[in-house]
Amino acid sequence: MNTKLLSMREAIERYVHDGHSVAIEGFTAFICFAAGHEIIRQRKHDLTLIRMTPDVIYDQMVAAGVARRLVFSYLGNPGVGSLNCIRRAIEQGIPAPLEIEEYSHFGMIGRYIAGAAHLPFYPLRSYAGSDMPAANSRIQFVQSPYDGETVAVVPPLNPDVAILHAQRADAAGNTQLWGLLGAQKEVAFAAHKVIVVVEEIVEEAVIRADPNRTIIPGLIVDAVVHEPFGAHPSYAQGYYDRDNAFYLEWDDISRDAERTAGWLDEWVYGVKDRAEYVQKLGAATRQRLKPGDAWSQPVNYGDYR
Amino acid sequence: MNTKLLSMREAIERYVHDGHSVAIEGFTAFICFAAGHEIIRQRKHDLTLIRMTPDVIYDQMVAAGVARRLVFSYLGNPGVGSLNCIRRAIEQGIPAPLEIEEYSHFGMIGRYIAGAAHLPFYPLRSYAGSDMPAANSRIQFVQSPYDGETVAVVPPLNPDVAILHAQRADAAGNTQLWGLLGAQKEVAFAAHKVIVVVEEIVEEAVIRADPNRTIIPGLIVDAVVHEPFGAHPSYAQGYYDRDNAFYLEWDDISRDAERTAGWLDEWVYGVKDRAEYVQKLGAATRQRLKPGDAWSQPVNYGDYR
Amino acid sequence: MNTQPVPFAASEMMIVAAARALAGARTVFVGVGLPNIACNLAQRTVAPHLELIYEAGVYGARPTRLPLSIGDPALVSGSLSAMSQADLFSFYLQGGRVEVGFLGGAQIDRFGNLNTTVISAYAKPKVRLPGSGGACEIAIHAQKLFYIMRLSRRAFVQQLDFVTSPGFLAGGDARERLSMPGGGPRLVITDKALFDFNTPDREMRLFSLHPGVALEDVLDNIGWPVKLAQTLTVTAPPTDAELRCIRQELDPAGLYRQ
Amino acid sequence: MNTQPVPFAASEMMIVAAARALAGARTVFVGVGLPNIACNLAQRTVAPHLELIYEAGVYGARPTRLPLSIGDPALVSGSLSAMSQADLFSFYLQGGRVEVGFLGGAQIDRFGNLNTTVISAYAKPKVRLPGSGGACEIAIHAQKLFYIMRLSRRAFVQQLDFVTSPGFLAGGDARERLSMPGGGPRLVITDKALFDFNTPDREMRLFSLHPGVALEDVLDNIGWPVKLAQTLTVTAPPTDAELRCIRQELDPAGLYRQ
Repeated sequence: MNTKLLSMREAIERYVHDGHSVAIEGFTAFICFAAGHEIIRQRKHDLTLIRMTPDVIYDQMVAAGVARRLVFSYLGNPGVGSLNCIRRAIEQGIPAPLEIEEYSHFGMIGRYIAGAAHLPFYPLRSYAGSDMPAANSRIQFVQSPYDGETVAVVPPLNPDVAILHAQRADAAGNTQLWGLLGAQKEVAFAAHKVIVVVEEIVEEAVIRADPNRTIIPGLIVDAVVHEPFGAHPSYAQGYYDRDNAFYLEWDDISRDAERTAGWLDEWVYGVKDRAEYVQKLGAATRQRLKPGDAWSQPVNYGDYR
Repeated sequence: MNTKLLSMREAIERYVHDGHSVAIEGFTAFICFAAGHEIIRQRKHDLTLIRMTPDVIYDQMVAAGVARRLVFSYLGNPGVGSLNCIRRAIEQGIPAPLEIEEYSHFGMIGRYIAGAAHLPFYPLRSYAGSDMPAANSRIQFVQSPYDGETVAVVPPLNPDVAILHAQRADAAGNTQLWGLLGAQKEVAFAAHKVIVVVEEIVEEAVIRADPNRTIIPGLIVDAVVHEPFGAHPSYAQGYYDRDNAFYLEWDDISRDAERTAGWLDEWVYGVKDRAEYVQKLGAATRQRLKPGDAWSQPVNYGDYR
Repeated sequence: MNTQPVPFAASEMMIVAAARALAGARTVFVGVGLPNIACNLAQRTVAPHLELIYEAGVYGARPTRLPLSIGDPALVSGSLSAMSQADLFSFYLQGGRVEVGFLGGAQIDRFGNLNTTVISAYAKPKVRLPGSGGACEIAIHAQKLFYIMRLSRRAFVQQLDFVTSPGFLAGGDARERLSMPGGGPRLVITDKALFDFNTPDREMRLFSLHPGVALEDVLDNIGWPVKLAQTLTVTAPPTDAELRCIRQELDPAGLYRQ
Repeated sequence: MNTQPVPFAASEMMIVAAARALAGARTVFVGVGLPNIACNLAQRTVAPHLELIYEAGVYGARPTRLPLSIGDPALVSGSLSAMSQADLFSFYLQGGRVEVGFLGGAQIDRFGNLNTTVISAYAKPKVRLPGSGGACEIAIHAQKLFYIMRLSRRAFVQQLDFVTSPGFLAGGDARERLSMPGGGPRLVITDKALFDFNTPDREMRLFSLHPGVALEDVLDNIGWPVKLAQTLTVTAPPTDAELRCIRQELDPAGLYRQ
């Protein structure tokens, strides 16, 4: 079997280039901060950052100056408040102006589906009566040939690179995910290149023992990165909890551009990779974020001969 | 918790009425023959039968005279040959003429999705250059507002009743399915009434221990029928194999209208319910169709407090 | 029985009013914050069959702790179904399976239209807000729309800076004319009073003052001359049982007791 | 080494020719019958990285037995991914991830258009055939289209009764003008000969006769004056290894040896 295992540094070097459109997806869960930090360390620039919820990871990346443009549907620090760095960029052009392209959640999901399924548009019943179409001319409307009814449509979105975090994959990139599935599958199929980042590398036999859990097939995966704790302060279901304390702390840090820079110096530029970050985080934090067990029951697929 | 448990007789009496459109779905797998036979026994008539692959079950139902119309995408006995009874109805009007409405597989799937998602149409890149749109005016084309490209569309399909077989559900109808997922989820959400038929009734806790496996939520389920071996001669992954010998035998029986009637007399009208059918089938057949074990590994969802 | 009224916070009154409005409801699309705790309270009181739906892709959540974000892992573990967000938005929300949706935002107008996008001009915002998220679709598809917002002149405005999510638009049958599947705004729950839209032109109408709140205090905090119901009621204060449930079971840390 | 040629059935020649045409392929959309066994043979010989995709919703099948239907449970157990058919058709097939698609049918014309729907008029059919299934989409989306059909005048016809699945339509650039994503017909594998479409107008062209088959026997079984390649080759007969693999591993019951 062809192994696609790369270090995060290699994967970002090889697949993320200046000017690229990059989607690090994951709805609250499975947000690959490890990849975002490596992109910052490699000082990529002029990226178009794509995410339904830019979250703290894109707040950090925008503060670090890697982004030129942001495509999104909800610009908040979930459960906390604002994304202060992104607001500074949009409201005051600090550190640089940031172009934005904005949808609703379902609009973003529809764009991913259209991109993944090679459709010229995705129809959805949304945007009627909203000012969003006026703010974004990519949101259009078409008439149904059946009843003449009008329905909104959004165009396909095909990121240059998608980076998806999950619990496990084999070395060929067959990836299994449980918990919040988000739009991980759709964005993976929509992207030109796919980097999968996982908590564990498993034998192909583990994947084949439960094929209904495979959300992303190795067929569309270009690189597999083994990065335990790679989603912190976001989380991987069953492996660790969301670090809410950090999300609250970030709200405070990020209000000030200098403190933000200081945080990036210490936690991104100041560590050489995720392993060092995890070590710096410390055993106490990792222990605090460890959940109890809640195992599913195995199911029988049957051996047919 | 509200139990929705009914016997098959009660479920069909309560939810399937003459003139209804009925979808017994399941692609090769999970085809609920038990429900089809009960519909025949209750001598329902003027039904519109909806299935991607009408399969032997609709061949039997058409022979028994319950159907007025057939909506489908592939009219074959999978791996064997023709559906002889349906061919007799279409080609010779025996026992009665059968109206047909025909799509490709993706067209049927698209109709279910549009029905489930309350969309006025579903777009797909199909039918270009085919004579199918000429044979079915419901297949239309629309222009993309982005590049002027033309794409096919199909209208929503909302069956009066959908009957879906699966491995297990709780008494409220939260249903888990593994193996070939087919279009079970889509047709369930598209239908006005949903009857779920399962091999096992389980505690709600079993469902809640693996929420990613829940394909059909109790929210949209009207009746839950516990009917072990209810898909025979089709199959339920991990529980029993497809009875290929019967599929071959049916090809022979069904070539002759009288032999077909004889089979229906013996195996449908001649038994009072599925339990009697299974008993008549015999232990040797059930043993022949029993697969070996192939268990998935459990996964940890984590206990978060 | 001791009938001495227990003191309560304004946010507790909001939670309780929201929970009561869910009486008998079967499904609710839950947001973070107050709606989340209100739905959990309703499940334990007036709506035992209520199933919680989260835009993160969860149906039938049974969180073992108060979820701190809309995608808390405790929403998944022990839920009835966890699915892709495509399925959630397509089959649950757009499919018409959501009975009540909760929304809140920076600005609301008299017809229940909501702004969660920007203060001032879109292209040159004074304050950039989060934007729609799922709000626009919730507003269009939920059978009933409940708002939870603190009352203030900055929020209850004559003219929105941006319409993110449609309420009754220009009022009357404007919503129906756009064939919107959902029923539109039904209730506005604030820290001072309750409002409905039971007027011919679907304009917001004050119908209940919370205990101890003066009418003027409400009127002063609304940027237009708000309509009044023929009879103004006083909202029943939170019961001991409701407060006990909030304080002991749902929010023992007191995060929502300000 | 014994070089005595082993006798083989025409269907075995078809299976072997199909398998060889898959050399180096990465993904194939597999139908039941001959294509299925050909793909399994290719996996064991010329295309070790070939992954099998089934319209039933399976990617990376590793069947422990010869699947007797397109939805055999042995296709699921041990596969890399089992998914909804919506995902299969949307993301794999329409998404352009299928390299080779196999089709067969009742009638084919010189431009590789296929009829699997009816003999005679659609509204009053003499013979009602299965219809499209996934064939129309496979024909449109697969990067390359391979046909497997027995040669006969009833099948290779001047004029189809119904176009179920488009090949090169009226020939030339007709397919491109409809912006079809897939590359169209590439190869026709029959029990007597092989055909390609390497002509300026994309018309079917005989390029290889199976061992022992006379040119006239081929020409007599085609309903139009078929074009010939400049040099006709003779198809290399099945090797011992290929036959051993078919007979001992893939089809020990001899279902495909007629």
